[in-house]
Amino acid sequence: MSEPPGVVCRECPDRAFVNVRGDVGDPRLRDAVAQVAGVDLPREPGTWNQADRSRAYWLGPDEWLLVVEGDDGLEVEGRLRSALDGHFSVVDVTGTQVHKELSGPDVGKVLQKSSPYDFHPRHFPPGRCAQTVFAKATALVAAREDGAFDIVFRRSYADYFMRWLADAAAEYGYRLD
Amino acid sequence: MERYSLLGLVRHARHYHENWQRVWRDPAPKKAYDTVIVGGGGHGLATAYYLAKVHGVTDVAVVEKGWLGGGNTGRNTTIIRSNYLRDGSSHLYEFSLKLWEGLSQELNFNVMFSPRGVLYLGHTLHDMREIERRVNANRLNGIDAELLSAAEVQKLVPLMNCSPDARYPVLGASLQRRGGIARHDAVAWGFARAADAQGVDILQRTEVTGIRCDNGAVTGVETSRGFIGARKVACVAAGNSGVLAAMAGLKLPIESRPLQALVSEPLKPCLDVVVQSSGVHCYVSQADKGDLVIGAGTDSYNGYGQRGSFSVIEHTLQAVCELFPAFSRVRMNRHWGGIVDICPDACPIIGETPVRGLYFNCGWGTGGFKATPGSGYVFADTLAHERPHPLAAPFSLDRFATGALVDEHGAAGVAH
Amino acid sequence: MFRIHCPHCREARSEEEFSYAGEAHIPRPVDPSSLSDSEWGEYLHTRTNPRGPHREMWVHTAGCRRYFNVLRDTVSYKILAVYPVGEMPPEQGEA
Amino acid sequence: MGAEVRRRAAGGRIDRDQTLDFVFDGRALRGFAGDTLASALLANGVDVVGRSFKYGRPRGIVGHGAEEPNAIVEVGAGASCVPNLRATQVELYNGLEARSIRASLFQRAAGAFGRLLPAGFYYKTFMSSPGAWMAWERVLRHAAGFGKAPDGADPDTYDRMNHHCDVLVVGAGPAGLSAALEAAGWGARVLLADEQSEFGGSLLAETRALGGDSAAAWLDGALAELDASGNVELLPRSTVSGYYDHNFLTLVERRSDHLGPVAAAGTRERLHRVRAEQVVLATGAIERPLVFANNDLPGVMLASSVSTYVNRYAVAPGKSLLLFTTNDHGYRTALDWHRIGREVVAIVDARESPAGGWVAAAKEAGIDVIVGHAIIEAVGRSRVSGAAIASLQANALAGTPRRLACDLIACSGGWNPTLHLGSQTGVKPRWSDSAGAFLPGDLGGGTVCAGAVAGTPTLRGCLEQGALAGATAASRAGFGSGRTTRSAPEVDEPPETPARSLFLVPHPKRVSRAPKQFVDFQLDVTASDIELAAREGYESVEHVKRYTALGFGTDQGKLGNVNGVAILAEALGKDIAEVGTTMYRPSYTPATFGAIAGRDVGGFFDPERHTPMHEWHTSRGAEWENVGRWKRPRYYPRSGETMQQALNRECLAARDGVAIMDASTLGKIDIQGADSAESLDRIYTTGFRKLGIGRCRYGLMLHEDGTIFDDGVTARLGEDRYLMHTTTGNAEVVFAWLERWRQTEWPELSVYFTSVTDHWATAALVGPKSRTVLAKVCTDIDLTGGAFPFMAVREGHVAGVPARVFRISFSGELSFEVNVPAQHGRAVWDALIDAGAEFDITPYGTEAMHVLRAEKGFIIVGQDTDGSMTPADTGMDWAVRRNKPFGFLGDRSLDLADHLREDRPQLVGLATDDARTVLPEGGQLVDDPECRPPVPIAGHVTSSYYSARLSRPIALGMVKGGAGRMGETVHCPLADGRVVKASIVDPIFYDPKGERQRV
Repeated sequence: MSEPPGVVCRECPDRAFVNVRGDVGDPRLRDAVAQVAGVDLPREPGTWNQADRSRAYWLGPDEWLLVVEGDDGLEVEGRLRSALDGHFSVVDVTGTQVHKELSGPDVGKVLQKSSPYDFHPRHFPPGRCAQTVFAKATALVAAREDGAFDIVFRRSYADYFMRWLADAAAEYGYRLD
Repeated sequence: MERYSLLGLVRHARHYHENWQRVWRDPAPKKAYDTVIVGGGGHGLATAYYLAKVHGVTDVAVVEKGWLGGGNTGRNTTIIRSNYLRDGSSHLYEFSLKLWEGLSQELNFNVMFSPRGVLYLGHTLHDMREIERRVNANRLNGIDAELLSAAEVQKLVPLMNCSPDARYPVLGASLQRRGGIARHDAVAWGFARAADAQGVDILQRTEVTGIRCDNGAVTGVETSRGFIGARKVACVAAGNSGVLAAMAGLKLPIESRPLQALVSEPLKPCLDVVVQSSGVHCYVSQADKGDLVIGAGTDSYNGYGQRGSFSVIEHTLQAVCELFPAFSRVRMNRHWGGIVDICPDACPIIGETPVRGLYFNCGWGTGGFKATPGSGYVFADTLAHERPHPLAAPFSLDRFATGALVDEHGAAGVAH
Repeated sequence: MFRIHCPHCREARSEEEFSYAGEAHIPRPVDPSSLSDSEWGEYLHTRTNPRGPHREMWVHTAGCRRYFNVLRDTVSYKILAVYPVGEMPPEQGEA
Repeated sequence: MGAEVRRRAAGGRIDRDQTLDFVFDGRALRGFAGDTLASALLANGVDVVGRSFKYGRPRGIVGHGAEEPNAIVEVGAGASCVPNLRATQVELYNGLEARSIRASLFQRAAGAFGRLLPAGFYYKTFMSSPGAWMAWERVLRHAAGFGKAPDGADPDTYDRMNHHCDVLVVGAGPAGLSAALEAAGWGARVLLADEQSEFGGSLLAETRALGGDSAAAWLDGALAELDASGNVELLPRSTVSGYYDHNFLTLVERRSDHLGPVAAAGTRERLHRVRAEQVVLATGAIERPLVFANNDLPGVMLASSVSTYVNRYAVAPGKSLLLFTTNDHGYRTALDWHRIGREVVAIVDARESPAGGWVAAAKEAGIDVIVGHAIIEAVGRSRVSGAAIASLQANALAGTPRRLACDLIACSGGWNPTLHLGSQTGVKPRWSDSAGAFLPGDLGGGTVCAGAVAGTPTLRGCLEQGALAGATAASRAGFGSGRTTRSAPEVDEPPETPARSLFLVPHPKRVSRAPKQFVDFQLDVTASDIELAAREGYESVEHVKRYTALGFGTDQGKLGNVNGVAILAEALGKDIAEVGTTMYRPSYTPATFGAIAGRDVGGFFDPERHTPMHEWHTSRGAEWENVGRWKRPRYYPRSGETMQQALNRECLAARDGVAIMDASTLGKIDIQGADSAESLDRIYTTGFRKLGIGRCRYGLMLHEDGTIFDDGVTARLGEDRYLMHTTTGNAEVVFAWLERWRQTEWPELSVYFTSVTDHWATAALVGPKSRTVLAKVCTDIDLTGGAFPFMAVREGHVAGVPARVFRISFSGELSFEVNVPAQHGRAVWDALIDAGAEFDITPYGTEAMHVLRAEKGFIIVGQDTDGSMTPADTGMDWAVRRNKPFGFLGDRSLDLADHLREDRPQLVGLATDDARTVLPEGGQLVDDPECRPPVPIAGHVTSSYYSARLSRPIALGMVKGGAGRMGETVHCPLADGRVVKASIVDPIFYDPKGERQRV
């Protein structure tokens, strides 16, 4: 197959994932996250922020997923815990999450096959993220500036997920990096 | 009532079928009846028939807002069986099954009861334990029940995917050979014709708009054709029980939800038994006309729309294709919904209410069709004697206060 | 197949993402031990089950996992209003 | 090879350079690319394409699309066969093999003795005895049914695709195309779907000019424009089959059926799930046939279909045409026929004085127009050879019928709008006297109907209305002003005389005695059947449908329904509007199961959840058990071992040495916040307030009705932090349960719940030697009993990985549950296996786990309980604290009258008297084995195993009043007739004081 594949899936290894809960109106929470991870918690529903090696995804009105490249989840959790005060929750969920990057000209079609969410760029431009149904599981999908998508899903579903992606993308040409 | 027979057909054929009489009259409502039955479905018509036939109470009207059998009677997948888990329900359903076995002769109307066997599949070790528990309980209750191995299932249903490599492989099944299917419309029509012949007034296109009570006792029903007085009012209107209860100031432990079903195009015979699997959510039989008749699940939300979510259809057909990979190329002709009244314990409510003279028979959930004759019989008895028939006693309304729920979630089949 | 506006995600999402969570506004009795069996039974089991507008709870299971209230017509299936837990529905038709 | 006797030399949209060979009922035939199977059959002079359902009468092709009732064929063979396809919708490909439906002996007999089989005959007979029906059923079943089901697994695959669009246009005829052009012009995201292989609808057979150019040229221009627009997606061969709530629609796209019996690559069909802001229904209309005697003879066709075959497929399906019409439109078929130089015998017009433009054109062409007449009977054996016509006054015949010879009768009884999709949404169609048809009801603000479906009779009108609909829909979706931006092309529309409504054509004999006048061809429903139903009191249109089967076919009555309703109305002396029509249900045309299932079958039917150690288990030859979606090792047989042998080995290793189990699937919920303890107190029957940091406690969770719902151990990790364990199967339900109470009832509590089930990989290290093994890989936790007691948790490192170690036990042995982040799970597991190698560390599965816990009398929620049991029933009152300030969920129900009964089923141990027989799980227990059914049931066996440690069977069960019956005997009748005696004993069989787990 000399043709470039329509869909490319790339592993994004070596990241720390921490689930953060708290009151977004509380400056102590925002400051602590900014200080520890260097990224602002997005307040707008369905959006995500990126800064340097860190990303913060909106999961709910009081819940975010913090992703820090090249760090350790337990340590990020610990640093946050000591920087925080009041009612909050921080939990290392690095073991839960599998993070993949999907790119290629036909990636939109694979998303259409997998989820009832509207990933059309008119509706889901870069900077948007959504937790949604993905095949018979769920996933967090985020639109990136470069046209690719970040997909985060649960580890126990990884075998199913990767088989699903390969099968859904087969007709467009699929490469797993 | 003219007796139906082959000879009669021949005789009528000589006159080009011009002399067939009406199956039931279309009378004007009387001012009052001893008993008014609200709901002209199978259960209501059966109640009227047994009231007249067994108890001699013929001053009875069946009031139906639309057409006879237009509710769940005419919308269900017609599975008939009695292999329930708990004593109370298995006795009631078994009583009903025995009535089914002679119903065509009793009514002189062919309801096409076809005891071709009902298979209930197990896909996990847990399923198999539950099946074995139920089969053993059935036998002790005098209900025919067999435990089948996967190989025996495969022999009975050659097109079924019994591979051990399936996601949820068939590990075995229970089989009730006396179970089967029937022609749903015929049940309503047969009971209506026989009740009419006993003197019961069947009032179609008559909608109940209110229930009149006086001093804690019922006095009649307001209808679209005026007030009809009654000493007793018996509500048997699945999908509308809550609405009727509200007319008498009552609330019921019932939620009404869409239950969907679908049929394929007609095929030559390819499935000889009824197959049920709550593990992969698949209920399928083949009607005499050749259609695969497939029961889908209930929707998770309340609704009176007689239609439901398409995802339920998708999940059902995934299960059908998983269990019958050959049916993947078969096509869905129609799908539709009925409204089922669901009780917290997946069992019906039969009997008295706090309002004197007002009775309810409701909450049959997804499994009411199979109970039609039995339900009518025990409800008629309850109405005639103004106390619960022994088989109806476990299904009284007060169990929701005492906590004596019957819990048939497992055996009721369709996941709620 | 409903399309439900999630008040937390602030956009309409497909029914597949949600779960129905029963009738709304059935508060748990403050002191259950003071209730008779039948009063407790009513809390446990009795539901309004109306034909028409119904106040119900949904949860955005596959999305933000938050509960919210919906006023929905059980015949037409039209969603008349979406409002937060703890609040009463706006006047009907204001959706 | 058959000859294409009826193919014209030129014209049509077929590609004469591409000949296609195909086989029909064993006959080798030939057609062209662009043909349907129906057009190719007609071209080859095949008149009879099937036998009818009930009477076995010969049937020919009537229509040219979804409405075709007769030409039902089976395509392909074996596992790849597709039954019940309409030949009018099967695109021809090279090598296509099709078979018609053959009549059975029963049907042939029925044809001869048809009078014995009026509507509903089966309700009136076959009931001499309870067994009579079963005997007859066998015969009737084999006669019924159309095609054969495939005989093996489907070789094809299917998938589904979701769409969101501003405007979905259904139907790419003149109205739909105009709507799509207009909506796209305003910038809306448009999806345009059509069931045919080519877009164009009626334009594909149109002979008039559009805007001075040919219809074909206009069509090409429109399609090119849509194609070039960046925001239109075109879906040909895509049938919109269902229209659901909130503007959700399903489309079935046939991707490979036009190429061969099995898809060469990719999916055979695709289900498109569409969420549309706005829907334009431009589904057109289907011509209404006329009901006269023997109108089912091959050679009786719809007029529009005759024109379509002539103009689009260049096929003349006969020689001499007799046209029977009630309207001006039908005349165009006679003109088409005349234009290709074939004989038009006459036009029989039911109206007295038609005078429209087409009428004039016909007269000008020299065609004999017989007004005020009707065809009362078709004549012929297996093909029309003539027709009897008679003068028709008001609603009765006058004068003597006369015969005309012809071999083709084209009928036009007016048009039935294709309103099925609108009706599917639950909105009843309404009868319009002026249109002489049912029209869609008020579909609300999300739908616009345009063109013939809205009753618009002219092409020009359809083009204009389509454009307006497109603009309106776009505007409602937020694009544009709602005004059209382009003018519709000019079309010659001559004036027309109003149509006459004619449903049942009178016959000199009464309906009951006349030759059969078919209303529903597919299911052989005649006018006399409908009259009979009405006579017998089946008066509702739904009763008539069900009694006669009218409209129950795979065509859902597209041709017959309206005629049937009109005939019923006449019989009942009612208006058509009053009788109404039945509701149409999805699918519009039958939709393939596989397409609706999509890819979610086989390996994708339901996700398998794997633990981080899954591969290791596989490599050790684990036998699996499905627990929820998880795959858990059930046991690890060594070569030659039976399951029982493997179990014995695994259990003994756990009791005597060291064993290890993957417990990663247990639900785990992280709980943080100042009110964590308060939340737990409310959720669990147990109290958590006083639990020390680093300690664990068992809890029971109840539903509000007092029944046991889940159980597990919760550990206190810090001042305001806990970790809850749930059962594997309930993890998500419990998590949702916690959130529900937190969010809806207790918003004042400061607590957060986070699911960490997937985050932790868990290895349960069990047995007297587990401490020694763990000590080899864990040096920073003091594992001695004094420092790390039973029901405690410690943090440290295992195999170099940060870990939480719990001293909890489901086996009753010394046990350490080692939790590490899942990304390290496999490595730590391997390290433990290595460390245990010298002690012959034995992996064990769920089956051994069950035996070990049963020896200890520990319940499994869902196995030993069944959703109806309270803590007291399971002997676990010790885990219930009734004096907490808030109480706990379900506490009130524990005092309900029925829950206080003394004869409730209670958990007991069961020991078989022979100490050999393992009771069956699910076995029922009785007190009196001699009793005949119905036998009072005393209880049942919930868990039962052979205990290798105790060298005897053990069992748990629920027995009525069991706690007070210790030492008594119960009987378990087995399927083979044997009865096993068992004694009721304490449910704890091993180490009743619990000393082993505390060492």
